Amino acid sequence: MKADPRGVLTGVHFIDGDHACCEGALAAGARFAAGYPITPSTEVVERFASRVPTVGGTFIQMEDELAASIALQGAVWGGAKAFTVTSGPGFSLMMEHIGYAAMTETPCVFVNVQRGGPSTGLPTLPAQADMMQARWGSHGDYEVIALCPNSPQECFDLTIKAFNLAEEFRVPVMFMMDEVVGHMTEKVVIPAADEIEVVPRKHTHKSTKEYLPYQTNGNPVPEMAHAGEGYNFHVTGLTHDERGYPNMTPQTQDKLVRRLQSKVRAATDRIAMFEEEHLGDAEVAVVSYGITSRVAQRAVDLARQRGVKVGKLRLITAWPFPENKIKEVASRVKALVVPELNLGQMVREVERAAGGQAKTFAVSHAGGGVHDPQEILRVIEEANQCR
Amino acid sequence: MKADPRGVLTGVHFIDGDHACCEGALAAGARFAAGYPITPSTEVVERFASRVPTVGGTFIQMEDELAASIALQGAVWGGAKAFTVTSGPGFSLMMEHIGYAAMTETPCVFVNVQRGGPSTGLPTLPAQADMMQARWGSHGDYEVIALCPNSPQECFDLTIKAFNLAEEFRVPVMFMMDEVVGHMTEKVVIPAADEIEVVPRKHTHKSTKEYLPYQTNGNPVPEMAHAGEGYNFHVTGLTHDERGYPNMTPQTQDKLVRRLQSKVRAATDRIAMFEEEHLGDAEVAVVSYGITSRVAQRAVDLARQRGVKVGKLRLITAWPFPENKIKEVASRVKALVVPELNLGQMVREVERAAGGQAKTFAVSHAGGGVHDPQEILRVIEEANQCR
Amino acid sequence: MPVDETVNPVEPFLRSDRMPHIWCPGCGIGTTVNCFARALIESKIDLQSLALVSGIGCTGRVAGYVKLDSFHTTHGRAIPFATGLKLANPKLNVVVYSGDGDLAAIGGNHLIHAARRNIDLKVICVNNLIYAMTGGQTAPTTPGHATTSTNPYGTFEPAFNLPHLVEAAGAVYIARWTTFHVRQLARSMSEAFSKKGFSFIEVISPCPTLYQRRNKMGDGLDTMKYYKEKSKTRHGAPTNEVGLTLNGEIVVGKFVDRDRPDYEAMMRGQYVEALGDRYVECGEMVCS
Amino acid sequence: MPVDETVNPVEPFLRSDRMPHIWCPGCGIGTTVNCFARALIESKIDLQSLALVSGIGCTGRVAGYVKLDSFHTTHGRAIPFATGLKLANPKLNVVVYSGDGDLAAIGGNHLIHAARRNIDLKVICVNNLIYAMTGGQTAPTTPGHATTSTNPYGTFEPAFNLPHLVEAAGAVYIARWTTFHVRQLARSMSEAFSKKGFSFIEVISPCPTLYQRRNKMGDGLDTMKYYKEKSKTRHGAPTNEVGLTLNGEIVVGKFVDRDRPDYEAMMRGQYVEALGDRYVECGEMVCS
Amino acid sequence: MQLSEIRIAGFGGQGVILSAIVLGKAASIYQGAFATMTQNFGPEARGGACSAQLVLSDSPVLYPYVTRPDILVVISQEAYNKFGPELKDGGTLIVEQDLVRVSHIKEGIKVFSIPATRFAEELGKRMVLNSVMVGFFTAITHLLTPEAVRDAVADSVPANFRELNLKAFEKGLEYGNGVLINSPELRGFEAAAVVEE
Amino acid sequence: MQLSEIRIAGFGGQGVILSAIVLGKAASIYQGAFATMTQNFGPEARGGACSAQLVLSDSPVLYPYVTRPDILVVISQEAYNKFGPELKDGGTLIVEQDLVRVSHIKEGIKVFSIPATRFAEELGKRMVLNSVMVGFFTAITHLLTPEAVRDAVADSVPANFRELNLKAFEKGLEYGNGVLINSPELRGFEAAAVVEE
Amino acid sequence: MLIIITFSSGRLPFLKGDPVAKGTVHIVVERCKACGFCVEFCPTHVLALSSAFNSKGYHPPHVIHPENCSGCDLCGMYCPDFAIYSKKVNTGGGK
Amino acid sequence: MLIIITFSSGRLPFLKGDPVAKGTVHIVVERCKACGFCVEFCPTHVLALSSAFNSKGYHPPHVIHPENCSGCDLCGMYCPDFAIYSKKVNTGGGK
Ligand SMILES: Cc1ncc(C[n+]2csc(CCOP(=O)(O)OP(=O)(O)O)c2C)c(N)n1
Ligand SMILES: Cc1ncc(C[n+]2csc(CCOP(=O)(O)OP(=O)(O)O)c2C)c(N)n1
Ligand code: SF4
Ligand code: SF4
Ligand code: SF4
Ligand code: SF4
Repeated sequence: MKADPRGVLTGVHFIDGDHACCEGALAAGARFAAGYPITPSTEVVERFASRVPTVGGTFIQMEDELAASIALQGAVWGGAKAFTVTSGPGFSLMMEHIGYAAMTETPCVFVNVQRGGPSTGLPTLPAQADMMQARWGSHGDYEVIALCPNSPQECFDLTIKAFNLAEEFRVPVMFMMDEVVGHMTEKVVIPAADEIEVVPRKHTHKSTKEYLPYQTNGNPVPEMAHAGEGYNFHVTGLTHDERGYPNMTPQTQDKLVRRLQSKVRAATDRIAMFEEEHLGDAEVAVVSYGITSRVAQRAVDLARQRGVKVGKLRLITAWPFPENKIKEVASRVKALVVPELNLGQMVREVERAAGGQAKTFAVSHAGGGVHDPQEILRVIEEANQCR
Repeated sequence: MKADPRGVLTGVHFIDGDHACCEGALAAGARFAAGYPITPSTEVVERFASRVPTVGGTFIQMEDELAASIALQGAVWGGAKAFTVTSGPGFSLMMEHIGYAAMTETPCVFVNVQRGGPSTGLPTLPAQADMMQARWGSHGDYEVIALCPNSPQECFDLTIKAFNLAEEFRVPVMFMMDEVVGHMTEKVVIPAADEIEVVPRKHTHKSTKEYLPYQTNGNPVPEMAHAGEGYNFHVTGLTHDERGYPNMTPQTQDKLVRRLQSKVRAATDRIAMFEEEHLGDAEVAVVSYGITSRVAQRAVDLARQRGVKVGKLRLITAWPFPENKIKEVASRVKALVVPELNLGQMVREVERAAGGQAKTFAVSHAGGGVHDPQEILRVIEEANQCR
Repeated sequence: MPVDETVNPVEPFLRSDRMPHIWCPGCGIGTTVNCFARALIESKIDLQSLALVSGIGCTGRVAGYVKLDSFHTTHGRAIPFATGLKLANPKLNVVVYSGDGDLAAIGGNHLIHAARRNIDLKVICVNNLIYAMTGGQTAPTTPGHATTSTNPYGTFEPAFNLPHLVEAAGAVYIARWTTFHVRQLARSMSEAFSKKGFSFIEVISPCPTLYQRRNKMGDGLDTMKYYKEKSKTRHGAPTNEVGLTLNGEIVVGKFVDRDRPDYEAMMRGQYVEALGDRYVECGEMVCS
Repeated sequence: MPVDETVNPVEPFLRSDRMPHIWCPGCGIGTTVNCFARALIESKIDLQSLALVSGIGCTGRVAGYVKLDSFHTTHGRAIPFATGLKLANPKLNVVVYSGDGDLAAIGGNHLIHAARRNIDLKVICVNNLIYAMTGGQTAPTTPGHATTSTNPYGTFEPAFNLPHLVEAAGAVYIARWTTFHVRQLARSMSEAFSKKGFSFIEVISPCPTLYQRRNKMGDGLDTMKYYKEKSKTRHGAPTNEVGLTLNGEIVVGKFVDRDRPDYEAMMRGQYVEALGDRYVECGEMVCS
Repeated sequence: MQLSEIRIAGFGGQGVILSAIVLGKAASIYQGAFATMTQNFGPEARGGACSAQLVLSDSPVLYPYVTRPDILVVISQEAYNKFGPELKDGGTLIVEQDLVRVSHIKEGIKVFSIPATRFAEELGKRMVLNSVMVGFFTAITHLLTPEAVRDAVADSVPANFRELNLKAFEKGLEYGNGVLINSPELRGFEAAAVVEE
Repeated sequence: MQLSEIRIAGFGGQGVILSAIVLGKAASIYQGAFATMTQNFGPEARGGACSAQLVLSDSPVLYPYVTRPDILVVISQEAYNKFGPELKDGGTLIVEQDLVRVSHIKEGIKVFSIPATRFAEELGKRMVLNSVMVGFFTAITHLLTPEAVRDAVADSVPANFRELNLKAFEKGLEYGNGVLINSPELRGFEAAAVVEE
Repeated sequence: MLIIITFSSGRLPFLKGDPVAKGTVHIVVERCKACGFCVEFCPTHVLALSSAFNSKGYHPPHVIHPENCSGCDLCGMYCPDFAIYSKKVNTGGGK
Repeated sequence: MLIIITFSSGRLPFLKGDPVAKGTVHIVVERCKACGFCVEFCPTHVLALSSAFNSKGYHPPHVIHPENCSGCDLCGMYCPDFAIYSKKVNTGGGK
C-alpha cells in the first residue's frame, strides 16, 4: 500500500533525528501518539502534536509512561497506527506494556531515544545501553523487533520500516535511537507519498461469524479486527486460545508462547538488515550499530589506511539478532570488534553467535559521548594481532 | 554479626517457600517490607504483615509496585533492611527502581516468585522466564546479583544470603523463586539466631566532616550513612561524583558506572554458588537452576542408570553469571544440556561462556508446569551422541 | 444484537460458551452484569459501537464474559487503554468495568486524570472493599478495622471515599448503588450511557469468600440483606458525606450530574479556534 | 546547625559548593528555598532529624542544593520514597519538595494515597504550571488556553485544582501561596512542620523561561507583579473554589487545617488494640 | 518408606490442605523421612475443587508433582470424578463414604471408605472431618507411624481444638484398623465389584 | 569542500542554533555537500551558554562531534572563554566585536571581527544578529557560496522576517568581503598582536 | 447452546379470585450456585431452594408458587450466575 | 567559601530627622542573575540594578539608599539566587 499523502512532508529538509522520526511515523500512517515528556526524546511528540491536528489524528500527553504505553495499544485496537516515544527511565516504566503488546499481538512502535543510564543518569547525553532491555525488559518469554538508525535520514526511513514490521508481524517494534542521532541535524529527503510503501493492518477478511482472533491457519501471524466492527472479539494478557479466551493450561501456553517467539525468530534472516563494507578480505570485522557505526566507520577507514584488513558490519536490525550473519562472518575472520556506548551488551550476542570461531573484542564506553575513533582503532589493531 | 533473635523463628517447620522466604528475611534482619499483592508471591508479605508487628518493624502495602519498590529504598536510607516481593507483572513495574537502587547503591532485596508470562500469562503456574529481565530489565548499564533457590529450605537460607550480599556489595539482589518453590511445602529448619551469620550495613565510621558518600578508598563498595545522623549527604539517580553530587560528564559517568559494574563482576567467583555432582567423569553436563534443577536431577539419575556419563551443575547464583565455572566445565565435557522453564534464557549465557568448547542443548519449556524428566533425559541422550 | 425474547435477557450479552463463570457463590459481580445488560437494552445503545475494557481482578474478568469487543488489559490500566481506544475511534462507546483495587489503588492516577480530562468513558467500579482475585488483601477502600490478609490485626489506613475523590478530580456523573439496588443500578448505567463525559458508578458488592467471611459477616445473601438494611438513598448528597465504614450506613444514590464539555469537544474547540479549516478531525484515522 | 548571624540566613542550609544553581534568572524556585530556610529557623526544627526528598524536575533539584540529608529520587516517586523513609525511621521529619508535574502527573497516585493514609509528610509543591525541566510541556496544572510545547495550539485539558484534590484525598493541612508571598509562605511551612499528618503547600511560581515567555507574560519580575496584583487571600476558602485560570484571580491562603490521626498513630492504635504487649514499636528497627 | 505419591482432593473448606500438611509434617518432622506438599492454585479452583499433592520418601524428594498417585484420598464427588482416573494401577483409593459414590473404577484398585463426616459430626464439629480422614489414612496405608501423625495433628491445629482433633484422629485410626482386620488381605473391596453406572 | 569542523557559540537567544542550521542547510541542501549539526543540550546550558557544532564536508560526515574546530564563531565572552582554547592551530576565529574581547590566543590563529550587533540594530532588529554573522562567515571562510547561504537564510526564517534577514545577511557578507580586501593575505589580524591580560 | 432450561409455566386461573400468574420463571439448574438471592428478593415469594443437588453439588431454586409470579424478572437481575430469569406471560403466541 | 560578599553598611544619622539605617544589605555579586525581585519588592526602595556587569554578564543590584534599609531581609527572602540578604544593625558587637 502507498502512504497516505496527508502525512507525508515530501521535500528536502534539514532536521534532526527526533523530528525525522516523527515525519517517518506520519508517513507510515501513524495517526495516534501517546507520550510523556522525557529528554532527549520529547521533540518527536512535540512535532507530532503540532503536525497531527492538520493531518487527522490525535496526540495525547498522558499522565505517565504507564498510561502512554497502554493508551497507544487502545488506539491500535480502535483502528489506528500508533506509537509512543520515550527514553531510559520512561522505557523502564513501559516494560509491562511491551509484554502486553507482545502477548496480545498489538502492532505498535516504541521509540526509545537512548540517553546515559542507569537511572536518571545523563539525561541529555547519549548511550546505547538499553539494547538488552529492549529485548528482555518485560517478564516472560516474548520476542520483539528492534531497529537502530544512525542518521536523521534513517530516523525517517526506518521509522516507516518499524511500523511496517509491526504490522507484518503484529509485534511491538523497538525503535532504538540514541541521543546523538536524535539531536543531530542533517539533510533528510522525504519522498513523494506514492514512493513510500506502507504495510496495512493485517485486517481479517472473514465474516464476524467465521473470525477467530488468534487463529493462525498456516501463517503464524493471525489476522486482526478492530473494535466497533461487530466481531465481538476478546483480547487478554492471560494465556489464551485461538478464540482469544483465557485458557490457563501448559498446553495452550506452549502453543501460544512458542508461536509468539517463532513468528519473529523464524523470520530473522528476512527481517535482518545490515550494511557491510570491506568484509571480503577482512581478517577483523567491526560490528556496530546506531551512532557508533559512524564513529567506527572512521576507525575502520583509519585502520585500512594503515593496512589492516578490517571490514565493517553494521547491524540495522538488532533484534531478532542476526545470528546467521554473525556466524558466517565469524567463520571468515579471526576477530570481531564490537564498539558500543555501553559496557558490553550486543557484544555478548556477537560472542555467543561467534561460538568461538573468532575472538570477540568489546570496545565499551560508559556513555555521555561517543567513542574516540582512536580507541576503536587501537582495539582493531590489537584484534589484528591475535592468533 | 549474628542474627537478631527477635526475628528468628528457630525450630523445625513444615512450610512453603513463600513463608520460608519471609522467615529468611526476618532472620536476616529485614524490618521493613513494602509490597503490592500478586499471585503467587503474596504469601511472603502476608506472613511478614502478621509477624513483623511483634518483632519491631513495618509492613506497608503500597498503592502499586512502583511505590513499593521505591518505598523500600526510602526505608533502607532510613536505616532498615528492607525488601519487596512480587511476580512478573509487578517485577516489570519495578524496573525503573531496580536501576535506581543500582545507581544509588541501595542495599535491598527484590523477591520475584516467577509465574508464567508474558503479560498476565499464567498467574498461578510456574515459570523461570524472568531470568534475563532480572539482569537487563532496567535501562542503562548496571549489575545485580540474582539467586535461585530450589526448595523451601533454600528459600530460607538463601534469603539470608541475599540480604547479606546486598549489604556487602550495596546492590539490589534479585531473589528469583518460582511458583513451584514458592508454593511447595517441605521441612524447613531454622537454626538458632547465634548460628545465623548476618552482614551488617556497611555504615561509615567516618565523622560527618570527613565522610564522602561515594568515596571508595580502595574498596569499590563505598560506606553508607543513614538519614538523621548529621551527615547531610545527598543521594541522586543522576550521574554523581564521590560527594554524591550530580556531575554530568562522561568522565564521571565512566568512573561511576564502571565501578558499579566491576564491584560485582570482579567478585563473580566469590559470589558464585553452585552445586555439582558426577562432573568428574562427565561427558555431558546438565546445567540448571531453581525447581528445574530438581527435575533435572531425576533425569540425570535416570541417565546414569542407563550408563550415560552425565553430571550436574546447578547454578545457585544466576547473576553475576559464573562464566569461569561454565568455561571450565565446557572444556571438559562434550555437551551442555540446559533445561529451563522458559524458551531459552540462561542457556544463551551458557552457550556464550562455552565459547564453542562444548555443544549447548537447550531444553525449553513454555511454563505452566515443570519438565517431564523424560524430556530432559531424551536431550541428555541426544547430547551424548554428539560428535 | 437483537434480543431474543425467549432467553434470559442477559444471555445475548454473554459469551455463553464460557459459562459457568469463575465467580464464587454469592459473589455480586454477576448481578452487576445483569444490570449492565438491562441498561444496554433500555438505553438502546448500538452494541456494535460498544467496547468494554477491564483491568485485572475478579471484576476484571467481566471483559471475558461479555459478548462485546472486550479488552482484559493490565492491572490498573483499563482507563488509559480505554482512553486510547476512545480517542482513536471517537464513535465507540467505551465502558470501563473493573474492581476498586484495580481502579483506585494501582489505577488511581489514571482515574483522577481521566476524570480531570473528562474523557467520555463510563466507569463501572465494582467495590467489594478488598482485593479479591489475589486472596483478600487490603484495598484502598477497605474500611477501618476490617481484617484482611495483609492487615491481619485489622486495617488501620483510612479508606478512599471514591465518589468524593472522583468529583474533586472532575467526573460529571457519579452514582453509587449496592448489588441489592439492581433496578437503580441499571437506571444509573443507562443514564451514564446517555451522558457525554467521565461517568463513575460505584457498586458496593459482596465478596463473601474473602471479605465477608474473614470479617464474620456471613455469606452473599447475608450481605445483600445487610445492604438492604443499611443503605440510605440520598440523591445529590454532598460527596464528602458519603464515606463508608465497617458497619455503618451506606449512602447510595446519584450524587453528581453536571455538565462540562468532554475532552473531544474541548479538543475540537481549541483546534478549530487555532487552526480553522486546517484542522482535520480524527474520526477518519482508522487505518485499513 | 547553629545559624551564623553574619551570613545570609539561607546559607547554612545550602550546599554552597554547588552554587550558582541551575535555575534561570527570575525563576521562583530559589525564592521558595529562602522561605523554607526561614521556616526551618523559625520553627526551630531539629535539622539533624530533617530529610528532604525530591522527585525529578527543576524543582526536584532542590534536594541537591540543600545541606540536609537529601534524596533526589525518580520522577514522581518522592512521596513513596519519603513514606518508606519516614516509616522506617519515625523520628525523622520528612519534607517532600517537588514540582507540580512530578507530584501530580506521574506522581498523582502517590499523592492521593499518601494523603489518604495521612502519612506525616510535609509536601511542598512548586507549581509553575508547566513541565519545566523537559522544556515546557503541558502539565496537569497548565491552565486552559495556555500554549505549551505539546499543546502548541493552546491547552484544552482542564487543569487539576490541587488543593481540592488533596483535600478530597485526605490531607490535613493545605495552603497555597505564590512566590510573591514570601512571609506567608514561610509561615505556612512552619505551621506544617508543627502539624502531624499529610500537609500540602502549593506555591505558584514563575517559570519565565518556558511558561511565561511562551505565553507572552513577560519575565520573572512581571510575573511577580502579576501575582501581587491578582492574588486574593482567602483563608479557609472552600477548595472547590480555588481553581486557577490563565489570567484570573489567584486565591491564596490556608485552606484546610484539620485534625486526623496520622498513619503511625493509627497503626500503633490498631496494633496495641489487637496485640497488646506483644506489639513492638518499629522505632528501633534501624540496623547497624 | 518407598517414594509414595499421594493426592488428597475435595472441596474448599474441608481441610484438604491441612490433611496434607499434617501427613507431610508427620513424615518429615516426626518420622525423619522426606515430604513435599504442593497444591493446585488458580482462580478456577476458588471455592470449588481443592487438591493437594504429597510426595513421601526416605530420600529427598526431587520431582515435586504427582502425576499418577499411589494413593488417592477423595472427599467430594467432583474430586473423585476429576482425579479418579489418574490413580496408578493397583493404587489405593480412600473415600469419604457418604460424599463419594465410587464408579467406573479400574480393576486392581484397592478401595477403602469411611463415613468420616458422620464421625466428625458425632464428635461435635464437622470441621474435624480432616483429622478423621488422616487417622483413617494412617491406619490403611501404614506409611506413617500413628505416633508421628498424632504429633503432627497436635502441632498443626489451633490449641483450643487440639483435643477434639486428636479424638477425631483416633476415631479414624481405629475405624481404619477395624476395616483392615475385617479384610485380612489388607484390601477394602475389589474395584471390580462396584456397579458401573 | 574539505571536512571542516565549526563551532558557533554564544548566549541563548542570540540565534546560535539558527545560524548553524542556516549554514548546514546551505551546505547540504543548496550546495550538494554534507552537513551535520549537533548542539549541546543539558539543564546546565539553560538560559546560559549555547553552542552548536557543525561539520561540513564533500563526503558523508561520519563523526558528528567537533573537538578541535577549524572555525570558531563566538558571540559572547563566556563562549569565547570556554571554547577559545579548543580552536585548532592555525584555525579561524570569528567574533562579534562588541561582545567579545579576544585575549590569551595562540599564535597563528586568524581572527576576524564584526560589529554585528550594531549592524543588526541599525537594521532595526537585534534579532537579525545571526544573519549578519552568517553573512560574515560566508565571506570570510569561502566554504559556502553566497547563493547557497542566501537561499538557506530565506528558507529558514519566518516569512515576515525574510526580507530583513536577507538584508542582514548581505550586510555581513559585504562587511566580510571588505575585511578581506583590506587584509589581502586573507587574514584578519595576527593573534599575537592581541594584548594579553 | 449447552444450557438446560427448566421451564416453570404459569397456570390459568382456577377459581375466581385465584392469583393469575403474569410471568414464567426459567431456571438453568446447572449454572446455579445456590446463593439464594432469587429466593430472598422475589417480591412475591415464588421460589424456594430445592433439596435436590445439581451436578456441582448446589441446591438450585425451584418454583413453589408459580401463580404468584409477576414476571418482574427481579430474580433474573439478582442472579449472579445468570441461572434464572422470568418473562411476562405473553398473550400473543410468542414462540 | 568561594562567595564574595559586598558589604553595604548603614551610616550614623547626620542630621536630626535623617532616616536611620536599621539594616545592612549584603550582595553576592557573582551569584546575581538580575531578576530584579529585590529592587522591586524592597519596601523602602534601597536598591537599584547597577549598570556594571558581573562575570556572567548580569547587572547586579547596588545600594542607592542605604539609609532607608530597615533590615527586613525581604530582599533576601525574594532573591532566588541567594545573592542578597540584609541584617538588622546590631547595637552590640555582633559577630
Ligand atoms: C502489575 C500487577 N500487580 C498486581 C497484580 C495482581 N492482582 C491481580 S488482581 C489484583 C487486585 C484485584 O482487586 P480489585 O481490583 O479490587 O478486584 P477484585 O478482584 O476485588 O474484583 C491484584 C493486586 C497484577 N495482576 N498485576
Ligand atoms: C520516568 C520519567 N519520565 C519522564 C522524565 C522526564 N522529566 C523530568 S522532569 C519532568 C517534569 C518536570 O515537571 P515538574 O515536576 O512540574 O517540575 P519543574 O521542572 O516544572 O519544576 C519530566 C517529565 C523522567 N525523568 N523520568
Ligand atoms: S473472590 Fe470474592 S469477588 Fe472474587 S469471585 Fe469470589 S466472591 Fe467474587
Ligand atoms: S526552566 Fe523554568 S522552572 Fe526551570 S529553572 Fe528555568 S525558570 Fe525555573
Ligand atoms: S419474576 Fe419476579 S415475581 Fe417472578 S419469580 Fe422472579 S422475582 Fe419472583
Ligand atoms: S440467584 Fe441464581 S445462583 Fe442464586 S440461588 Fe437463585 S438461581 Fe441460584
